[in-house]
Amino acid sequence: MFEHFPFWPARASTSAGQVDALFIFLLLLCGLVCLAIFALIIVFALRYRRRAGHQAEHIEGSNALELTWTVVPGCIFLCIFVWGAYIYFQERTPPEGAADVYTVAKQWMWKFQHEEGQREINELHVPVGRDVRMIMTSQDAIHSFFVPAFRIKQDVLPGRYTTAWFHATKPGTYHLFCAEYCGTMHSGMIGDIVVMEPAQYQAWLSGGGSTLPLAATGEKLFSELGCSTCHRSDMQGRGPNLVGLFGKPVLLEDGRTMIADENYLRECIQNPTLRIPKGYKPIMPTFQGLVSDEQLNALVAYIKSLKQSQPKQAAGSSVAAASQQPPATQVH
Amino acid sequence: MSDSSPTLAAHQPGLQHHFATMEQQTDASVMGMWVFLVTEIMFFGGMFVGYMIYRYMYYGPWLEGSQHMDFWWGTINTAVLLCSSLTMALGVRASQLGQRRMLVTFLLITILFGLGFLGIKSIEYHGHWVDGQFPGANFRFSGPNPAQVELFFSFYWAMTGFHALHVLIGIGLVTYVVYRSWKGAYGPDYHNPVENVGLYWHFVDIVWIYLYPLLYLISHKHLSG
Amino acid sequence: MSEHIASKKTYIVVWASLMCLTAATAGASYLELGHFNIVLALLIATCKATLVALIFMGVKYISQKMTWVVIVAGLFWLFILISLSMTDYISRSWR
Amino acid sequence: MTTAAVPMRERENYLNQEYGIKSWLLTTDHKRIALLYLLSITFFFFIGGFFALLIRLELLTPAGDLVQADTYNKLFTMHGQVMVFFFLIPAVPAVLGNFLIPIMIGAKDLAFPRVNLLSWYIFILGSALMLYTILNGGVDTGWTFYTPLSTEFLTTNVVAAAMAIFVVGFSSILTGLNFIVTIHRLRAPGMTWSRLPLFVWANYATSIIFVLGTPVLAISLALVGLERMFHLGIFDPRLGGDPLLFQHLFWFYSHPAVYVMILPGMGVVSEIVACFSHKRLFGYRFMALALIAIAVLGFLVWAHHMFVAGISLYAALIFSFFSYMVAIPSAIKVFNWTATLYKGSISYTTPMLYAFGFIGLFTMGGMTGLFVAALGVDVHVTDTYFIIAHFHYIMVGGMVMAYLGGMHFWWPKISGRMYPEGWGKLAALLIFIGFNLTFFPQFILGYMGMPRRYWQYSPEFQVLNVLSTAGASILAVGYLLPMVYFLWSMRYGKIADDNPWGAAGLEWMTTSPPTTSNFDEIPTVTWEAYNYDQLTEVPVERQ
Repeated sequence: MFEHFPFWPARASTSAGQVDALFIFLLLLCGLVCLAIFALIIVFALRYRRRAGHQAEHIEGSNALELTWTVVPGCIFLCIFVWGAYIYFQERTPPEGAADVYTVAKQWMWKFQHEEGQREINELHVPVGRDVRMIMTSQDAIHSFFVPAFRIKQDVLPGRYTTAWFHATKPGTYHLFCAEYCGTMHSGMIGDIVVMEPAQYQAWLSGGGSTLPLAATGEKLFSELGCSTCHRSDMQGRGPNLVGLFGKPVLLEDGRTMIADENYLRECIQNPTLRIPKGYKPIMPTFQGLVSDEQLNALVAYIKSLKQSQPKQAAGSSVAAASQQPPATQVH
Repeated sequence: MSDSSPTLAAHQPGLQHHFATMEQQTDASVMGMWVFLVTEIMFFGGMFVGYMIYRYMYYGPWLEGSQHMDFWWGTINTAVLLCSSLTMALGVRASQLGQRRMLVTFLLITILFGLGFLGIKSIEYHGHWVDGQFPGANFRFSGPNPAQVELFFSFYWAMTGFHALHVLIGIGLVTYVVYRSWKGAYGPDYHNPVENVGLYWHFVDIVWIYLYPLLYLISHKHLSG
Repeated sequence: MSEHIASKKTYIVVWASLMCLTAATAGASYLELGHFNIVLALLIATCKATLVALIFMGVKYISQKMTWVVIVAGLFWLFILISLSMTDYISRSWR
Repeated sequence: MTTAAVPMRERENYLNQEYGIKSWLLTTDHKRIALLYLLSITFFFFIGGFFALLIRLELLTPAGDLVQADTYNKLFTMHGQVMVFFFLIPAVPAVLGNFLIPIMIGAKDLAFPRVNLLSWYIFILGSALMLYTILNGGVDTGWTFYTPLSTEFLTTNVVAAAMAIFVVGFSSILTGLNFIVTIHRLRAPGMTWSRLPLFVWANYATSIIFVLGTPVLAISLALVGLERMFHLGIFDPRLGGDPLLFQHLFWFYSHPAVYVMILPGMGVVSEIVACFSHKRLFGYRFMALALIAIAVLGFLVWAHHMFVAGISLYAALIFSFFSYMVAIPSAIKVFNWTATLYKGSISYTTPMLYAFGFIGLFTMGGMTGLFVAALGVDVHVTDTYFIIAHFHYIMVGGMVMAYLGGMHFWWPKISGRMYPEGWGKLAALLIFIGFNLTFFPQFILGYMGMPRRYWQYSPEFQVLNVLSTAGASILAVGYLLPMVYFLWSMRYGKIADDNPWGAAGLEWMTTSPPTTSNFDEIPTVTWEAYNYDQLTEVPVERQ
């Protein structure tokens, strides 16, 4: 009965089940209470209808009853709050080692950049059973990445990264909507999330032409824009050493410490003199306007890929190896 | 609460038909004025919240922007407004005692101080305008992170602009009260409009008391950059 | 009217102290207190504001308690707006 | 108690005391100002309703084939702005509140009659600006004006719309100020706080929100205007401005504004339920405290509109917790209304049908509020049609039902005439059915994932949208009926005596319609609120 007249979208991610569980619990709880109240109203309205010989009894009220229907709903609400907060906590903490997909939302289209270098517009191919983390920013107004089948939604803000993650469990093609009003074709800013078996996904990946991995593009940009002159990985340059920086707390000039997440990296590239690490001078020029959002994603991906574990000289080779193929320059 | 004496007192000047006694009417209008001032607190409060948040996020540019303020003009302006509050308070006192000439002179001095404040403000605005510190196309700033400094100036212009507008409205109200008191409308038993205009004026002064340190005096630490 | 009328001397004394406080806050900006700069500045400004409110605006002599409640409510709501908004901005870098 | 129904022409009342345009446009009588407000908001109600019908017609088909995308965006924006700021917020406070509060507390008029007239003129100025916005090509920012869309990427009359709402905000600030001072200072001797009717308590709580919340909306819209006109880039992301700051400032007012819309409705329903159960309200003190609690707690919850907007995780937890705290007083009120019916003597007049409708629909609206306050579920349903259904259940199912119930309940007092009972019941039934058919399918649409403000949607949502549009047409007919028979009753309605319902309250002890100064001499109140045990019951056949 439910196929052609469904009451909720397909459950295609790990969190979909939990959200639906809470939703159904609330549906039953509130449905029962509503029906109870409607029944009471109808029964009272009929039983105590105004008729000759029937007098209204004057009841002042009863503090005990008032107390119960203050405390009891209070406790129930607390439980619902905790359950909802638990699910939200999970949705806002992406698991380690999730595959990053950099997203740029533009007035009325979605642009995705996979770590392996693939670029897609309004379509996102993801493998089943892998955690996928969306690192999203907008080039103009506020948009919102909404996949009903995964029960996730996250506004995409200009000038900042926002992240959302999901773990697809069922292959298929699912709707992608923009949920925050963003102008004329807000309703046209839709797309598809294509969840594929891992084998198919690999075939799709390799079939898409030999594109440079995002980190490699980032590395090329890193040297082209002259970042490597100050940010040296081998010795102490004028800029801080970026190897292993990602995820570590950074002590700033004004005494505050910030965790070097994507937003910190983005801010340092665009407004460098705003967050000066301790002991460095504000001499880095701003790259706002010089670097497009896609290039910014590539740079951030590259800096994130500089892991402390790789010995220094190997750092260059592992990335260099991948870029042996003819570097298709995508700098635009 | 309202001890309305059934026999209506002699119809005092200014007592409105739906109030039982003059005291009930005065209490009502003073309370009404304070409720209005609370709406003004929340009106300026919105900008103060924005200021606090951006100051927390961009302390450096805020420091940079604040050092482009003219320290001395700001301090003189604060003094001017405090003096105008003094003369307004003395004016209200004079109306309570029924001294019509003192009331008119004090209120005129208050208007002069108000105009003085606006004069100094326009000198500052002209200075900032010429230095290209009005946000928008012709914003010029040589120091580090010009974008956030432009944000600071947006707040400076918005907050001091709304405050100056309120000072202007205040001057208009005081002139109206001067005109009415020159005609002898206010005496010991009916001087409520003077009191309310006084409350409004003091409130506008209090807003400046907060604006002055927040915009002008962030700190005089010599910037390293 | 039963209203209390302050003496001229009170007003002059209050005015003088306000001027001194202005000088104090202007001077304090030269001190090197880092984050305490704003705390001190707001403290002095609040003292000046209470002085103006109590004496110049006659809040001290107001008989109706309700007006006190209105004033305190206004300030408390401003505090709600500032503090709850700041919870978002302060904890944004934690998660 | 009820004097003989002297034909209205002999007796002098606020309507026939003086005639002519000047007597209406320069009146300081709170009753006439209430009627002026009644005309203005009814005018805007039908403009907003017209936009709503166009939206529903467009959504009949998945493709955008009735109007262009821009026009559709303007339709839902102006539907929102006109309905929220020009009908829902002023409706009960400015019409029923203005008319009844002075009479209910035994005063001759509001504390500041001229400020009351000024508030109406400010409303008219705001209306002129809004009409200019509509006629000059409309505005398509959404009623929420989110930046940076509204400040940088739109070329429609954003500044004009922002100024219209900025101005009309001051009209409600002045009304709120007037009510607070009146209720504090002008109560008749003996009318202590515990004897105040709950309608007065409700408008007092609403005025708290008017006074403490509306200015923040004024400043946020003023800053949007300044940013568009003078590039004061306060919300401009290129300058490091945070778009969320606007959302914080906007929702700081706009969430309490939804309580502004529902609290007066609760006051009206309390009066109607008590009168037609001919019984004292259950737990009067808790009902009054619940109203104040909703108004105060309503200021702590605003960011539950922003759970996915990018606020920090911990802020979301705090606001979700407070959102559950504010749900408790609403629950208390629903339980108390239901308990009032117990052992009452209930008659099914039109106002009582509206009250039943209100309790039912407000309960469903409030319950779905629990869904969207739960963080996990809100991530899925926010910005979808679930939210549209939730707030329409409270605003249309709750507030408009209560407003119509109040209009029917006090119509004898306002016009001195009785409305036709049969038509009244028919209209109530039509509205109840049309409403549920319009908005219940939208809950399902929302959970299915249909985003809000969509001009074209995926085909699988069409069936529910067609149902919703069908419901909307029934609702429209339901709303037209009262306007017709209210006007009809002004001329041909049965002459109403002073207390046709046998209701408690000072307003039922003056003549209907009352004289300009309400009472010949101020009454002294010696009885408790809702003293129905001392009032004679009006038998069913006489209603």
